[in-house]
Amino acid sequence: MAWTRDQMAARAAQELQDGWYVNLGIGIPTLVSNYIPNGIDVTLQSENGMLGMGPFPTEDQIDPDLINAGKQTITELKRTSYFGSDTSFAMIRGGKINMAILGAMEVAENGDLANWMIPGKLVKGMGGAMDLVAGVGRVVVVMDHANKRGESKLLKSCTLPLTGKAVVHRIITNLAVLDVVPGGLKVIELADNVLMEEVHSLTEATLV
Amino acid sequence: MAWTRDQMAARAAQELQDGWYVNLGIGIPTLVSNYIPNGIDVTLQSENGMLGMGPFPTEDQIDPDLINAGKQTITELKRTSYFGSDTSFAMIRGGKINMAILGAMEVAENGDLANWMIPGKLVKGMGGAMDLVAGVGRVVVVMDHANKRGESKLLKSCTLPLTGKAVVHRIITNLAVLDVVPGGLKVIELADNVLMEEVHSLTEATLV
Amino acid sequence: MRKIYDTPEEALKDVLFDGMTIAAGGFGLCGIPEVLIKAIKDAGVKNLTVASNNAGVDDFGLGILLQTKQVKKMISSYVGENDTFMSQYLGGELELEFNPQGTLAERMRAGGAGIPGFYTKTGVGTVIAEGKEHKDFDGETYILETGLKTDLAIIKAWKSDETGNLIYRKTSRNFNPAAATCGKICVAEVEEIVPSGQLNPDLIHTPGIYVHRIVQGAHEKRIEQRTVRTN
Amino acid sequence: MRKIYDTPEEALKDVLFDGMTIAAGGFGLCGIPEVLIKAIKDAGVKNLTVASNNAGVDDFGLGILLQTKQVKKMISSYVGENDTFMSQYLGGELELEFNPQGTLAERMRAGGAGIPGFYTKTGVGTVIAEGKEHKDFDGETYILETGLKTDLAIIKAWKSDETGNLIYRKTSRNFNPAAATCGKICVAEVEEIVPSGQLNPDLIHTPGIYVHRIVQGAHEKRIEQRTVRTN
Repeated sequence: MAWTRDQMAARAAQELQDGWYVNLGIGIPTLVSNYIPNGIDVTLQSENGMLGMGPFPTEDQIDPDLINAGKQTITELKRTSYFGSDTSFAMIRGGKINMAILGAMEVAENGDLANWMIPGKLVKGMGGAMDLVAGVGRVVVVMDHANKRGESKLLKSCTLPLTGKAVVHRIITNLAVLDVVPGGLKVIELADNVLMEEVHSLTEATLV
Repeated sequence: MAWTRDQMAARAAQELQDGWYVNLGIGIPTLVSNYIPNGIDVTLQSENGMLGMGPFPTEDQIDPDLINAGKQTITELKRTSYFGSDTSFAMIRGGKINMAILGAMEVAENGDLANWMIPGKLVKGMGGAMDLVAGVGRVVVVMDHANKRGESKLLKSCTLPLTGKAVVHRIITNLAVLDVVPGGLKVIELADNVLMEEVHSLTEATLV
Repeated sequence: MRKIYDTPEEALKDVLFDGMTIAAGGFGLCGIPEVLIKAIKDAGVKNLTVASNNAGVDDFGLGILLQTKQVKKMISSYVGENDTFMSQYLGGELELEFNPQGTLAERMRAGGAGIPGFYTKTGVGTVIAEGKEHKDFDGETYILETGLKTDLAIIKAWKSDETGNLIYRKTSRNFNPAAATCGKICVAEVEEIVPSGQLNPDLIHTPGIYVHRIVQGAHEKRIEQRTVRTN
Repeated sequence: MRKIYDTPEEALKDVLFDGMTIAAGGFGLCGIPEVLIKAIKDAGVKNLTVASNNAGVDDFGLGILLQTKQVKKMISSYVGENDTFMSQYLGGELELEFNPQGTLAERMRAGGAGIPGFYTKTGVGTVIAEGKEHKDFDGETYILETGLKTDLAIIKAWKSDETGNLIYRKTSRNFNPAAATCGKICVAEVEEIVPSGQLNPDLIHTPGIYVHRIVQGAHEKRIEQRTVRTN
């Protein structure tokens, strides 16, 4: 059975390592913070200028000066530090963030990522996504394996404008976990009771 | 009569304008801070990471964590801010410092400056001098008009390795104040009782 | 040299003109120079090019300058949450230059730091790289981005002293320190002006040298996504 | 992940090797990682390339690594006040690469910020520009300087919390924040380690992400030019 959003987030949380600094994108990646394994100490970065992002505030803790990159009100922790956007992206671009977990529209078998623009539709902008995929040590994508019309989102090459070229290391879909390896994508894990044939039939990218 | 070191510093202090941020070099330029005119509010930058440099400390105020770019112990003021060297030179390179007052070994008639290296002698390094002359809004040099052998230090072209090319705006010597203008140097002021002939005889650079 | 001005109008006097470029701090609606934006609206200057990570919402922040069609071009990384923007952009009334968020922040810092160009891996292989110089360093390809300098910077800080030393509060810092450096003139709006000597010199975020004018203002500080937990 | 080490030897364990590159904070003898420098001396690693604004004095700071001839090359802006340096340099035992002070600081910041190259006006028309790419922006000529990345950064801060958030004191900050960013590993020596939550998060100079190991040390803090006024 395909993983739910929360199961995908829980699986993504298994990617975290003790002591890591991690940036979580909007959507399912945000849920990852609910599933950080015991004994794993992770510091969350918010690219608008914060390390050590805490949970959402209670009603009386809300502070308009304290938001995350999704513009949601949040809280700070004991370890928190604040800094400007130039410093925030200096650490992103400089490879100081160990991992980014991001959503995607399409991933290609060479690791190309498209997640910011659909031509002809409203264009909102790439925000910090291009910087993150170019700079962060390890890029993990969490996404549905196929779109609502049943078309694969894991492609031989992306059809949408790219966010980054050959930047994705691992993909966690509702069906499987796949690594970008020489020659294509490699299934390293299947969701509970999902069959390899199902993954094959919903994957346009070369599986190796 | 030629100006003394203190008279040169006092003359250089007349260059300061209200509200300016200024970097003073080692030697005579340091003395300029003793002659800041009344009503002129100037903030001194020390390129090791300080704006708002105060006077030398009294014995009980000495703090090893508080030095100027000449590595002398100093004090802070109410307006003081500290920052790192990268920020310090960002403001220097970015043209935020209104004026630098520096010493020199040689100045050429096109504004070339040499003040960091004598080939064959011990080489200590340029420190922040190249950044200052390249970045600061206005560069004023305070120097003796001639060396101890009576040879002019205001030259047609510098013989020593340059600190910067065409960077000097004004020169204050023990004999005169000269501006770098198209075609050469222009005497705009003579020291008390110094004659123009004396300046001419001790200036190799073209006087216009 | 007194840097403190009584009203935002006075603080912007003689620095506004049609066709000018403005860098603005803020991320979303957090830490935006809301008071100065209103004053720019009232001044009515037109054909503005504004470098700001976002474009506000329809009726707050930079959005109010879009409503009055004072903005010719935005340089931004993300312009969602703004219908006025979208309709003007799709109608060809508004130019838009997308910069990746980190590239925009670094362009502002570089512009203020005397660095006319720098190389970055961000955007290589994407539309962002088109037409830009590519260069290899240690076997990796980077693109050249330019430092950004503007006629004016408008920023929001928490506290200022009388000499313009600024401190920001939490994530309202965001683009403000970088934007402060890249304007020929920087005007800062703050929540409180304190006497010099009240701010710890070790803890100044933006030294006063970057700040030409200061005005104290009343800030609405609107929240874009009010997200709470229940326990 | 515990970042705190009990001794400088432990803090440097497994990160030192012959031929490595090291970035060091400090200006003159102010804010230098004196404790870690001593530990590197004791470790005896050789053929070091050290990027540091200055080279210490004969018997203090980086000077003690020169005395033991552990340094192959210095990247510095000013190396006066050090006879050992001069005799080794003039004797051909020590390589020296002069960088203008601001270029050195920016190279460290760039190396840590994923910027492999940037353009600057500093040094144009001087020996510093020889062999470097020149490029014009808006009619002015600039030279290309490269980001600096090192195997190790050693820095000195005033206080650290348990997660490596650092604050510096007065002008002992200098090159430390930039150097911290450009090392693959950054080891910080501090005067005091405080529990997390004791430092104001708005006032962190170097966020803990840059700091891999922390050691508390006893600092001599030698003064190079003791200058006083009498009144």
